[in-house]
Amino acid sequence: MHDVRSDGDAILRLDNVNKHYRRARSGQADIIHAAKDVSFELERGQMASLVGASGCGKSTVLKMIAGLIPPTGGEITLRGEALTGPNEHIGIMFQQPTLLPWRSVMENVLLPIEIREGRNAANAARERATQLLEMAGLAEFANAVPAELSGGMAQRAAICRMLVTQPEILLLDEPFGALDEFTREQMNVEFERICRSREATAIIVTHSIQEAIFLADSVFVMSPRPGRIVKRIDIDLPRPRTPDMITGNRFNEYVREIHDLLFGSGEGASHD
Amino acid sequence: MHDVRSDGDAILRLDNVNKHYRRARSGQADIIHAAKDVSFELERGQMASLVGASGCGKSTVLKMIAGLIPPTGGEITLRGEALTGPNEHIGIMFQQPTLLPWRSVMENVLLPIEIREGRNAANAARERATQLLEMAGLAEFANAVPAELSGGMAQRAAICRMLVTQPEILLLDEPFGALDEFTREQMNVEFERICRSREATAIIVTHSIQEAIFLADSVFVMSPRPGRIVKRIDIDLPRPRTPDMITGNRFNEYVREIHDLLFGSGEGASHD
Amino acid sequence: QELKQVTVVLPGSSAMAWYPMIVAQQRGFFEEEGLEVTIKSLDGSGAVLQAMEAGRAEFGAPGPGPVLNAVARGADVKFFYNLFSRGLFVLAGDRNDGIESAEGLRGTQIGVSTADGAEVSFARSALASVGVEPDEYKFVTIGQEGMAVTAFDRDTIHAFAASFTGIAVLKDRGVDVIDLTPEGLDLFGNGLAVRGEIYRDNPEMVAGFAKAIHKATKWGMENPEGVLEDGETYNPQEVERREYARALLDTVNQQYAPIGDNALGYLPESGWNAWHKSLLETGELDAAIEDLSVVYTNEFVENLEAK
Amino acid sequence: MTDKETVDPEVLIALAENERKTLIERTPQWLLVLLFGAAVVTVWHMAVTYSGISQLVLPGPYQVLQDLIFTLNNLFTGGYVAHATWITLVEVVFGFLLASAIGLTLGMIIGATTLGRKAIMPYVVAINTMPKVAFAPLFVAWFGFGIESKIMMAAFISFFPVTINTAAGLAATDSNMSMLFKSLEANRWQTLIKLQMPYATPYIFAGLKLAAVWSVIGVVVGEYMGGGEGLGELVRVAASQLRVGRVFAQILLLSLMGLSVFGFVTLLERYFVRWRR
Amino acid sequence: MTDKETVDPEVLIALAENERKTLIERTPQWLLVLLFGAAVVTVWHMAVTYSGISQLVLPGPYQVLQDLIFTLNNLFTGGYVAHATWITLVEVVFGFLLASAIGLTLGMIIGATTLGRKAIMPYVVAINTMPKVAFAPLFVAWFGFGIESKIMMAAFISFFPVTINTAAGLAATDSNMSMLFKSLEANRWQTLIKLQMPYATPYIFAGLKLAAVWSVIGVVVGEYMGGGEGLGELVRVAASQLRVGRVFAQILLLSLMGLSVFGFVTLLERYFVRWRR
Ligand SMILES: Nc1ncnc2c1ncn2[C@@H]1O[C@H](COP(=O)(O)OP(=O)(O)OP(=O)(O)O)[C@@H](O)[C@H]1O
Ligand SMILES: Nc1ncnc2c1ncn2[C@@H]1O[C@H](COP(=O)(O)OP(=O)(O)OP(=O)(O)O)[C@@H](O)[C@H]1O
Ligand SMILES: [Mg+2]
Ligand SMILES: [Mg+2]
Repeated sequence: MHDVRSDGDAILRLDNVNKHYRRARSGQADIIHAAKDVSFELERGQMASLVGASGCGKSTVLKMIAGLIPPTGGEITLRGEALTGPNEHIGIMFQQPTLLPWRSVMENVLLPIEIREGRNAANAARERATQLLEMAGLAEFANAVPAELSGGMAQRAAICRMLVTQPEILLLDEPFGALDEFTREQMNVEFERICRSREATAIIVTHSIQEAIFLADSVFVMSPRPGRIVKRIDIDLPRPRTPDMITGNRFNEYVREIHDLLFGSGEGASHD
Repeated sequence: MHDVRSDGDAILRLDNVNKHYRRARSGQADIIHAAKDVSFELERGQMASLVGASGCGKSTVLKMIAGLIPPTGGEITLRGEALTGPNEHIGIMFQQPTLLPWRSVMENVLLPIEIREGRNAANAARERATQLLEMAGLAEFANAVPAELSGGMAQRAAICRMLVTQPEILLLDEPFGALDEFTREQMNVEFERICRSREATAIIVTHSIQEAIFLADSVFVMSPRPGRIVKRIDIDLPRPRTPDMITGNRFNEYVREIHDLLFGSGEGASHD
Repeated sequence: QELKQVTVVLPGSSAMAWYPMIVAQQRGFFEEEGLEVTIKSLDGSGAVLQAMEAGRAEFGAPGPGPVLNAVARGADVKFFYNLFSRGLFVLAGDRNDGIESAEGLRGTQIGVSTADGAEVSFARSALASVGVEPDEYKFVTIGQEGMAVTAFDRDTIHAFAASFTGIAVLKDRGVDVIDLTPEGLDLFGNGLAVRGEIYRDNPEMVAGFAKAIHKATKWGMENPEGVLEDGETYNPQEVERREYARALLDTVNQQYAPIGDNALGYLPESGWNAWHKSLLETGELDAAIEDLSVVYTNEFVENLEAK
Repeated sequence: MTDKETVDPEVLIALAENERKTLIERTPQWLLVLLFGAAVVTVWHMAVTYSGISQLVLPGPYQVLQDLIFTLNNLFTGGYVAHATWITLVEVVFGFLLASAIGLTLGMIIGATTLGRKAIMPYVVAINTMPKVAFAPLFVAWFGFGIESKIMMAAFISFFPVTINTAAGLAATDSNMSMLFKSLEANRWQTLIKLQMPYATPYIFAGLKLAAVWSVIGVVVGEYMGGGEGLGELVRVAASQLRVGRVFAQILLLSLMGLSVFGFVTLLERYFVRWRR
Repeated sequence: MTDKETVDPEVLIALAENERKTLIERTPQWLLVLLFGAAVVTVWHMAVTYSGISQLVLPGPYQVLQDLIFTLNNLFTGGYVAHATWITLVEVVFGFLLASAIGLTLGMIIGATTLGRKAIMPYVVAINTMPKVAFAPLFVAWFGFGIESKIMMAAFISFFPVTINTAAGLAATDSNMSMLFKSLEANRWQTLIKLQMPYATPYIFAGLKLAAVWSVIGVVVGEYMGGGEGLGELVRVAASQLRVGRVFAQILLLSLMGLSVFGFVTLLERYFVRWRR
């Protein structure tokens, strides 16, 4: 059950990756096993989603791939080379929007370019940023400060910030969590389009099974703590995905399978 | 279309409530109309949900009812008296978890009691808090600090904090947004049970139409900015709600109606 | 002829106490000697000697005590002109305490101000001269003159050793002080010193400086109003109240007056010996200075009188 | 999506109403300051009258007022007070600027580098516990009798709060934002300039305010010790003559100067941290 | 849900590996301080040797070392230095405690009330721009020539950074958290104690560190001005006797005292803000 790798020309590969956290405050030394023996491979252009119960270790896995926290075991390989830290080919969007409160929305979106390529490049990319903001329905708020945004608007701004550098590998931690269904659907379609047009590889953490299937070529299902990947389900639906697929039979079978994996098939009402 | 009030013995009543924001940074004076002529009534024990596009003014309405920001027009009446500020009968849960980083999860949950009734009362309420944490699957994390929680866990802790004082009116801003479907469903059922057992009145902001219908006696549908209440839809489903209702016909009709209200019936594929 | 630029540092900013420098500058006496002098003031003789050592000033007006200390610690200065022949310090008591002479200070506490360490030496010598031994009294540092008012009030001290300008101020502000200084002390006060290097390489300049000061002092003793006028350019605030400034100037001139038949500016050997002895007794000097004549010279004063 | 409806004047009124402030918030500051000042002066007057404290130690308000009038008159008619005030002002401003520059630099080194925190910090602290007075002759020796030595003394005394606060501010950076910058592979300098420094602005401004105040003190200490021509020297002369009323009047003038620099920094702060509500 | 599997020792090693620090982080602080100190002493030695500066202005390291040995010897054999050190230490500690109490109180008043910010703040600032020296006679008149007046002087000089930083910290509170407290109908005092003060702790500690350092200065200023029996008085006497090496040695002793109080506050800070990673 652990060998969920596929063979081929992997751009990203995790080999029995583990992560333990030390908890500070609880008196005696207390170690939490947040991710256990996580292994998978992704090829260029593949989109994967990661689903699992709250607190199972999804964010942890994403942060490890982004090189932000080191694993306590196993290895992460990027294009055949061991990953040692953050990498310009990888863009990550956190679960919290994390916008800098002293910068306008536009300046926040341009931040990655400003840091990687300097202020001039950032100015040159204004148009691209404007397009992204338009896509996210934030064109009007380019000059607003983050305190003036609603929760969903801040999240959308954070998505724009991640997309602006056009990274090869996109890691998204519940990117559309605070969005209403309509905006979410729009963003899903847009996002798929962007990834496909650039042949970008993406891992999306989501708590919506529909969204996981809609966006992904493969869905990784994680078990509760210690988070293991219970199964990799390859989604065999044509690209580009269209909203009407969601009502299809094939789609609903996937939903049921994942649902059962997550919540057990026997007990609990199946409600789809 | 604006008169969405019902008559009767209202505990909470909004009369043409408006909210304008002044935007600071955009050069010339720039005013945003965030909520427009919002009017409705709720009776004791009623549960309502508020749905609408991202940025339409849902959080704004909730904050006004909580007495945190004053309306720029109209009146809010609580038990027949004009509302002038925060009120002990109202509990609000914000869109962000907003946990105090220097307190443990338990201390965070007990905060409202500590503030309203003092430290002794807070200590006395430890058991109740433990029960709530157990319900939210956080029993093990009572002594953890917020930095050690995952996104969904922080949100669940914030829900416990709101529930611990047993307020009469509960205002929840996307309470289950960061939760996976299973935890979410559990929380929905638990939440309905708690509200019913206490005859609490609740307004839940959510971006899930299913959740809105599942939890509510009435769903208020808001239009995009300036946010108006386009329609009040009374949900005529038996209580307690059970997960299998979601697949029922009646339920799906409601879903379709709200969906059409939000996204228009003509254009866009209907995918439910 | 081009003027030589030199700087002189004073240990205080009173225009009256140090009027010869100001008069010589204002009346062109320095210019006559080919000097263009900048006057600067610091806080205390120690700072004056440090500024000279650092090469920031050619001339200074330190006290003999600090100069001996400095020379013992390797400084290269030459004391060449006596200003306060009759000393700079006064031992003052509070009239209400009923103590009438220095002998009456047995068993009391004596306040010293902070401007300089020299008043301790002075007070010790003054009391020793009337037979009061060091173990019969105690010194308390009380700081500036203003503190003395409180210290007298609280009976923390029964006498106050300070520069005569400080005592003059106390009198002027209505504090009823009585002079307890015994007669016949050899401890003279501040005078003029020059950096050793300049003394050796450029004695004409030192001679010129001494000459100008000499002239200015004599002029000032005869023209008090003129001194007040010149003082205004240097320290306008001090001269603001004329009566006070006039009274202060009178006292300054009294202290400037040479003892016995000594010439104006003359440095008596007995005075140097007294200072040396006192510093050794108080432990300020770790070891005796073999030859006191390296510290000072009267050659310029003698030349002046010869003319 | 735009709200291009014409804005109803009632809305503007309601908005203004929302933003309305309490009585005290609406009262102009000068009035409050004046009222509080009146209270202080009354207490002061009573203290002087009934405690029987000597006028040489604590002058009464009336005496100080007289001296203040004289001082201001001299100031505005271009007398020696004007000269002294100008000199002191120049020293204070340059001292403050120098202190800010040194303080920020050192604060960044200490706050952003381990070596700075562990090895340099103790020395900076040690230097600051040293009585500055003892260094006055050194300053004169190095920088002369002119305003340079006073400026250096002012900077020397007042760079420390900027250092400490900058270092504390840099260390306080939000950990989520640090992670964002880490993910963007921001180098140390970028993280410092684009994240930590802006995040630390409230700290830095608290430090700058302290520096503004201490620059004045530094200049006065410098003049006290090293002979100058500014207000510090005037205070010293007046004090040595026990003209306590005059001392207080000149000190008030010095305070006004300190308040101005402080106020200026406060205005700057409002501009720079306006993103905080 | 618990991870009650026995923890693999390899995991502990990996965790420790993750938490491993850079070379500089692992180097003990005393070593870094020593190395940096060696560099400073070398530069100092060179400066003295090659600039030809007089020993009366800047003594060389060797001379200071000799005086330091004498001073420490006297200190540990219970000589007059021991007495003076003890007195100064008592004054510094009490001065610091008093300054902290006053500073926190005033900071809370200014940071949490509009009246405080608008009416009291300018006076606090004004008082702090005033040269403290001018108040020395007042302090002596009120508190006598004993250690009380030095303690008051130390508190008077050092309460200000605590005030400013506390006020700045209170004003910086996160607006979301403020809204939470507002919704809980927390009164002003509760918001202050349970939200604003904890939130402001990093600011407050930056202020306390400054106060620790300034307490030492305050005590020395007090002893310089109003007489005393502590180290400040020893420094003054040594300075007036032009024993510059001795002055430096005693100043080093004072610094050590300042560093100790500073270090103590740093330890306290570690304890209180351990919730920050
Ligand atoms: N403090 C503020 N200042 C200015 N404008 C604001 C402020 N808060 C909200 N707004 C604006 O008001 C509008 C409504 O915001 P609100 O937070 O109520 O939306 P929402 O319905 O909760 O959205 P979401 O689902 O994304 O959280 C938005 O356009 C937002 O930009
Ligand atoms: N910094 C940390 N210190 C200690 N424990 C941590 C830390 N971060 C996460 N954890 C723990 O690790 C586990 C996994 O956390 P993670 O954030 O990866 O969950 P998640 O799957 O993203 O959950 P959610 O869907 O709720 O965001 C949780 O039990 C959490 O308590
Ligand atoms: Mg997560
Ligand atoms: Mg919202």
